[in-house]
Amino acid sequence: MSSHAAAVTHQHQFDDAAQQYEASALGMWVFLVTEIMFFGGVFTAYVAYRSAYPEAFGHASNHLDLTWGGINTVVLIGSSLTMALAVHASQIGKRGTLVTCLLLTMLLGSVFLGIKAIEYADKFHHGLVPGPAFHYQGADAHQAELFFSLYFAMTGLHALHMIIGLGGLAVLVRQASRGRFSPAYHTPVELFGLYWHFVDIIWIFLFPLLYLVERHT
Amino acid sequence: METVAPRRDYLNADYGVRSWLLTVDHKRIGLLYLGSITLFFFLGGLFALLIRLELLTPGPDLVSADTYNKLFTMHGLVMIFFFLVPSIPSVLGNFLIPMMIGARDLAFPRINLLSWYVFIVGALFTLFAMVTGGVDTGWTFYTPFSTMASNTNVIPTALGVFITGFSSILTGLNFIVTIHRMRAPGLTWFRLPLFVWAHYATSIIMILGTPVLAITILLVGLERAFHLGIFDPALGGDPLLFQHLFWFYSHPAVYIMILPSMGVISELITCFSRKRIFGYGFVAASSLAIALLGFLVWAHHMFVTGMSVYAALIFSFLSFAVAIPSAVKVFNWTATLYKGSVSFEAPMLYALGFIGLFTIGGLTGLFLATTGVDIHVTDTYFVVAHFHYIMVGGAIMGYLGGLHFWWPKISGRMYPETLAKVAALILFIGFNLTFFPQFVLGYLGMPRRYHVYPPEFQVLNVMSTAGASILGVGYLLPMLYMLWSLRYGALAGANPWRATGLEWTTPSPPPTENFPQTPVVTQEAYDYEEFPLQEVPVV
Amino acid sequence: MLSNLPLFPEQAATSAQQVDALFFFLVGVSAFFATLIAVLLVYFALRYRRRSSSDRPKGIEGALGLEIAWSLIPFGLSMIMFVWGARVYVQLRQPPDNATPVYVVGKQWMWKLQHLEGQREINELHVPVGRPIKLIMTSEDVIHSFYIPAFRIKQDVLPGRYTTTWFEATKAGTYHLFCAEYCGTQHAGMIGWVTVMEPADYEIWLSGGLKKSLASAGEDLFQQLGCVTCHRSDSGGRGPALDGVFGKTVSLQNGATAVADEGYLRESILDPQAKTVAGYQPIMPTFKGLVSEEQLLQLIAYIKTLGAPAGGDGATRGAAVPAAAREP
Amino acid sequence: MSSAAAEGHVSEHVVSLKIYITIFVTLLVLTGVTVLVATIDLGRLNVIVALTIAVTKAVLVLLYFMHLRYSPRLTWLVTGAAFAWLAILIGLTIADPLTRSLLVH
Repeated sequence: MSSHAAAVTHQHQFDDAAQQYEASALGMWVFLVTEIMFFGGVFTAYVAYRSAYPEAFGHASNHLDLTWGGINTVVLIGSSLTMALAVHASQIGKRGTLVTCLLLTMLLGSVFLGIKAIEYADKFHHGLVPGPAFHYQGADAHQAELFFSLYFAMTGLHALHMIIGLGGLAVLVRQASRGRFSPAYHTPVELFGLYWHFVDIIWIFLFPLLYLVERHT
Repeated sequence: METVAPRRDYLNADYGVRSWLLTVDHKRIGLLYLGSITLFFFLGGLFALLIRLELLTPGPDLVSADTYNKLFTMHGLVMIFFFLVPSIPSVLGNFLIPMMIGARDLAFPRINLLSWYVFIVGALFTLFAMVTGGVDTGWTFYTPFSTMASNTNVIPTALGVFITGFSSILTGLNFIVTIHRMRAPGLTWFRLPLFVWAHYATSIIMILGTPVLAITILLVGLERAFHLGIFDPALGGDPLLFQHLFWFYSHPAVYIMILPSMGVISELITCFSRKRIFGYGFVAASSLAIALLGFLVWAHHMFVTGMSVYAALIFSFLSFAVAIPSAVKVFNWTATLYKGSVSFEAPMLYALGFIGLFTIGGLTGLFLATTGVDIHVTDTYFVVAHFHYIMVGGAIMGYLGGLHFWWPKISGRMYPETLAKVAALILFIGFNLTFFPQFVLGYLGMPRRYHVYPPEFQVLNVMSTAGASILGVGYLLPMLYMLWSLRYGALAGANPWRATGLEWTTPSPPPTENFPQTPVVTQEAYDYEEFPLQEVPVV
Repeated sequence: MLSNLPLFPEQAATSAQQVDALFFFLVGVSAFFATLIAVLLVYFALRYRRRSSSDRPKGIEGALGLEIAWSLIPFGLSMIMFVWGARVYVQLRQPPDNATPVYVVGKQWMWKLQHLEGQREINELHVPVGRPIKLIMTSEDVIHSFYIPAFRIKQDVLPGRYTTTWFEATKAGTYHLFCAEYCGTQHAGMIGWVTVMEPADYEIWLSGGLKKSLASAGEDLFQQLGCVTCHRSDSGGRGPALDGVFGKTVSLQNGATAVADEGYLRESILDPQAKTVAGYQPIMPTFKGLVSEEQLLQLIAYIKTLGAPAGGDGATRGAAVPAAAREP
Repeated sequence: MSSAAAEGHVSEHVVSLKIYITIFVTLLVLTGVTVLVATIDLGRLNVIVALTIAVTKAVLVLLYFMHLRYSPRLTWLVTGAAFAWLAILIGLTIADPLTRSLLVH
């Protein structure tokens, strides 16, 4: 038995560390299922309204900034890569690489939120925030307001998940730098990775659905 | 067999408020839930009482129209989100699932405690909304009434429901992982008690349905708070979209309430006829079938909304399909009695009552699935009667039956048997007197959520109110004698019913770790043939 | 006391007969199964009650044949219910072509009804026996539901959309009209009466008072709002001519087509750019906020009369021809 | 690796760095493609292409970044159930508005 093995404790309700790991992993996947259904509600609203008002959605979508959206997609995919590398580092026990990768993921996540904030500010500035101040130049202003309601609901929920993710990353960085993780025990890193990639997947759908409608016109 | 020196069990393992509020023991958390939902049950019951009193006469005499609207809204909210949805899963499921599968606890004990705190926080939001003026949207929150017209506390209530939803999600998640990963050696899927199967199916619904309610309610809150216009008809929003999203959860939620009850009934019927369940595989599979099909039928709540005729017919067809697994269960329970050795202890009376009332509730559901008849009876007292037969006659009868059955395990004491039988009888009579007249009222055309009504409906309403007062007594009794039994009840012993199932192999009340050592299962469930009554030691 | 205890609602429309027949079938099937279960439960419970604690009943695993039987037989019965119910439902949802329209606007907490001939009612509806009546309904605020128990019809009334239902009364009398979808404080007060009259009485009622027909009220609006300056019948206007447009399929700018029904006309007045007709500029201003729901219905009633041949066929279009001309 | 790892997670799979980088590059390329395609008028195909690319990207992230490819069958089942129920939610909901104006004969 190496010194690592002694560190692999398990909670009293489990028979061994393997059972604990399997239960935790299953728990995380089941949690992600609830997240999919949670976002599923707004996606349903989106599908219903886009199929009802395709042109209005096309026009409204052209008010979003494709450049920022594109950059953000790349940033988020990059953060998924650094997160995957963090899991990899934890699996092979490279503490320094693990901390670096987690910090990089945090950095990229913050860049994403920063860009999102710029975009939001721009929408406020141009009166594209739903409500009494909504001021939209163009046809189908009402349906465009519907589009922007969905835009803010979907990206807002997504950004909220990013913020929660950044909090999780901060905890992981702290634990990792204290040497909590080893090749034998790094379940939190791995399961958090699942969450982070899930948030990435949501964006992978949000990007074409919100930014790329009728871009050819 | 009780010794003089008090045995260590989960109740006396530790003392003080902290030991309860910070406990991670699934049994203690089950009791925390028991206490909280009992409070909510009587709060919701109080609202019901006021509703029934107002409806005693056709005119507006006891409360104002606004107050009445808030009363039925809060009755629905409290009973559904703060009593029925958590009832059996969070109390009996929490207490029993680890013991039934031979585990020391649920997979995630701290998440289990968290789910109770989340429940309480959600409940406090809702209570806050109630004491600061109440809410009048109906528990259904239909837009655009909830988003644009109502002047009441919609946002805090919506937040309360939203938060409580996460409690349900966490419970479901915990059960699924526990049932998959924590079963004792030898306990294969087809040796699981049907109670566990039912909770597995229930958990699936909690996991897949509740998040959709959460987002829908959140969008309503955002629309009120920030004018996000997702359901706003003025922007071209579809008011029916809200209803689709709402019922995607809220129809399967009915199965969250009734499936655990069905699980309880399977345990009771077998134990009190000393016989293996008839068609184990079919009863188990029907739980899963209900969970699956239950997600495909929601728009039968919407046949008169102006939804697509085609879609209505699809949903009607699927609604009939979900009736079959329910029927299969009823037939199998009935067949279990055949050539059994049937006795009539109080839990069995609840179980028999359940089958009767659930059968009526289920059959009247067919009327609502039939599009042509639904047009007339939807949104009338016919619907009110139907879902009370399912949710009160079904779910609550099952809950009380289960509570009586496992009370000796939970408390270590027996409740007074005669009183319990009397209570079961009072409940059965009171229930039918309350709700059967409402079927007639509904077909006559009395709409639901009416504070005043035409005088020709009065006699039936008086019958209903009279029944409700009997029902109220029936619910107070068990609470009183169960509290009494905590101190004065006879000691129960490990297995007073001489039932099969791992939970009965450990002392009552069980020790904190449930079993001295992990049990190994070698038998099928309900192996009563190998476990006859006669060897019962006199307690 | 029993005289105060009604057990069954009055049947006053063709729809009520259809629904009730199906209802009785359902009651029959339900009663059979409820009795079957009850009898079996009681019989088994008594016949196999525990006689001694030494009873050792044999376990019975189950029986596949039984399981299949009690799955398939109920399923078969439920399919009869489904098909029968669907036939009734489809019929109740789709008004016949020759139905006379009555326009309904629901608002918190009253029903406002307009007849083609110009009669306007609040919380009351007068209709003749034996003529199919089509209700075209919308709401000014929240969702309501138009419910006449004696006819067994109910239809939600939605803001921003038209929904329809129809009935053919069979018996003169006065019947309850309820709002069946919870709509706020006075939901229970949003009630009224439907008076079914013999045709001759109905004609007398109709001719009472000098009313401007719905279509001619719409025509006035058409002038006042300036619609006429663009929608000229000589096709030279900036907007499409509206003669005979109702019920036609029109080509839209985006290449799609739309049927010019009530819903389309409503949308085109309130939200002109949503579905602009091909060949025209999207220059029409919105009339949202300028016309009420009732005025909208008047405009639509007028547009329906445009270009419709006078007499018989006009009635099917809902034109405002004299009532007498519509008697079969 | 020592017995510790064996005692820890038996089912866990270490994915090579090369695969991670390949997936990352593929995701970037697909992002570029989806932006480019969006600027070409393909009529209805635009939506289909955009969603196909998004689904492909999501599947790549699931399989490799989230290790689904190396996960037990139960994880596949759980993931599959999520997407099946999402399809039920979206499909049956919009079945209503999409067929609302149709009549039954």
